[in-house]
Amino acid sequence: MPNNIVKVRITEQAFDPALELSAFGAGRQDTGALANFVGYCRDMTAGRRVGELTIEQYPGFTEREITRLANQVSRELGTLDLMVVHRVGAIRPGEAIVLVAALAAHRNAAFEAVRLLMDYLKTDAPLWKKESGPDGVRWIEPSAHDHARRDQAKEKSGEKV
Amino acid sequence: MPNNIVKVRITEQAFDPALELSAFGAGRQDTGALANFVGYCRDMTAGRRVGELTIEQYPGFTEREITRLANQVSRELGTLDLMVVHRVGAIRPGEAIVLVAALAAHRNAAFEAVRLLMDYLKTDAPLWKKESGPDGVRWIEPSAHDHARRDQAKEKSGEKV
Amino acid sequence: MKLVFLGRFRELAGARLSDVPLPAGVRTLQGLQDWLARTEPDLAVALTGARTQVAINQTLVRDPAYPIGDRDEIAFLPPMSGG
Amino acid sequence: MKLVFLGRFRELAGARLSDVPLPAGVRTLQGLQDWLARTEPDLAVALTGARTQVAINQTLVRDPAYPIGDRDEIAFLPPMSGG
Repeated sequence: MPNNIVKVRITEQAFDPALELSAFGAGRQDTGALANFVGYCRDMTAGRRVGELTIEQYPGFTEREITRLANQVSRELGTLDLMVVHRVGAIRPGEAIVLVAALAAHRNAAFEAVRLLMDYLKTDAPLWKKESGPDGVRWIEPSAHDHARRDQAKEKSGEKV
Repeated sequence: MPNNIVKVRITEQAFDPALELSAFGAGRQDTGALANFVGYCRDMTAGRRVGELTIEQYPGFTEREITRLANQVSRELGTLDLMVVHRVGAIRPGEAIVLVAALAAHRNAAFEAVRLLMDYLKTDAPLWKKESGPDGVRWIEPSAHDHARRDQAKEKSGEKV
Repeated sequence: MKLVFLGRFRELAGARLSDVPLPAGVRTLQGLQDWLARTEPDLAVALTGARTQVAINQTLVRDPAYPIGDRDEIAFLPPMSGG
Repeated sequence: MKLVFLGRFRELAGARLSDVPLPAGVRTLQGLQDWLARTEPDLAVALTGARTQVAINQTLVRDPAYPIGDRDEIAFLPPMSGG
């Protein structure tokens, strides 16, 4: 895959997923499929009102680890371009937290790449989330369900990420 | 699902997926996940160079049938907003053919909705594709693989679409 | 009645069948298909593929006994391929 | 050496541990953990969760015998939750 490109960006600024996508893969004519996912900060989680979400990174390490995960997914699924934008810092409900986008020749690879990378990010991206709202402040850790999904994905892909 | 919205648009004009997405779900704070898929016209398919793709619709019927499929998927997966934009007419390599986007509370429902609707569109949307290039003109019909995927999806969802 | 041929069927049928009076004796979808087999044998063969569908007044119809009148729109749809 | 505590570990550790001289006798990751258990017992208990990971000079390390020197950056990472 000579054109296999992986871009990862960690940003403290709010970003516009549509704007990021408009530049992504622009002008390519060899790709049939773009799949992508945007995770947003919700105003309610598990019945609790969310005022603000804070995501902490480990500068340098976080970007490198996410790039490693993305490269692994790109190789496994043979995507053309693969992009991750991840917000850190203080985030308000309605704002985008993460964008994962994959270009591939066919839709299956594009879908799978986005899905697999999202599964990995949930448990293996060095990021730490804290939710604050009227009910107080709490750190969020991946659920047993997230870990199960990731382990399943790992098993299916047959490779260690 | 009181906010369950389905939008379907058939267009003869080229459309910009990023622009369509920027309006989609704008201002919502109750949704955690946006998944979407864009299918592009490729410059090569199965080793043949593509000069132009022409998609024919059955005016009225096509939009209604796609709306029916989208409503079905929206109900099954409990998406919030679900959008389909489908190009018809003469399409050049690099241009977008179809956009399917789903907003949901959680990522799994959003992913599944986009994927299931794409599977249905491949075999059940009243659209007919003709490819022309240096090797001549040919009508494209869904592959046995497309039908198998759709039947599998149908079975998994447990409902008849 | 109005006959609509989509996709490659349209190329086979051309425009000559788009608006034809209901043929004498045709009262059902099966009757119409029999009439086409007599008057347009090549087209009729193409229409008999396993994945051909028929819409009457923009509703998919599978019953060969479905009634047809002179004000109906009957469409012949080759295998669909959206997305 | 530089100690980095992320997420909820950072809140427990505060800033007092960010830059400390290598304690006498500490030569490995295990040695550092033992030292923390003696000097910061509450923090050390938090750090012993099954999903806690350690990065030395920004590389994940699992081997308790991994050597540690005074110029190293040792980070304690609670369970990660991106996406």
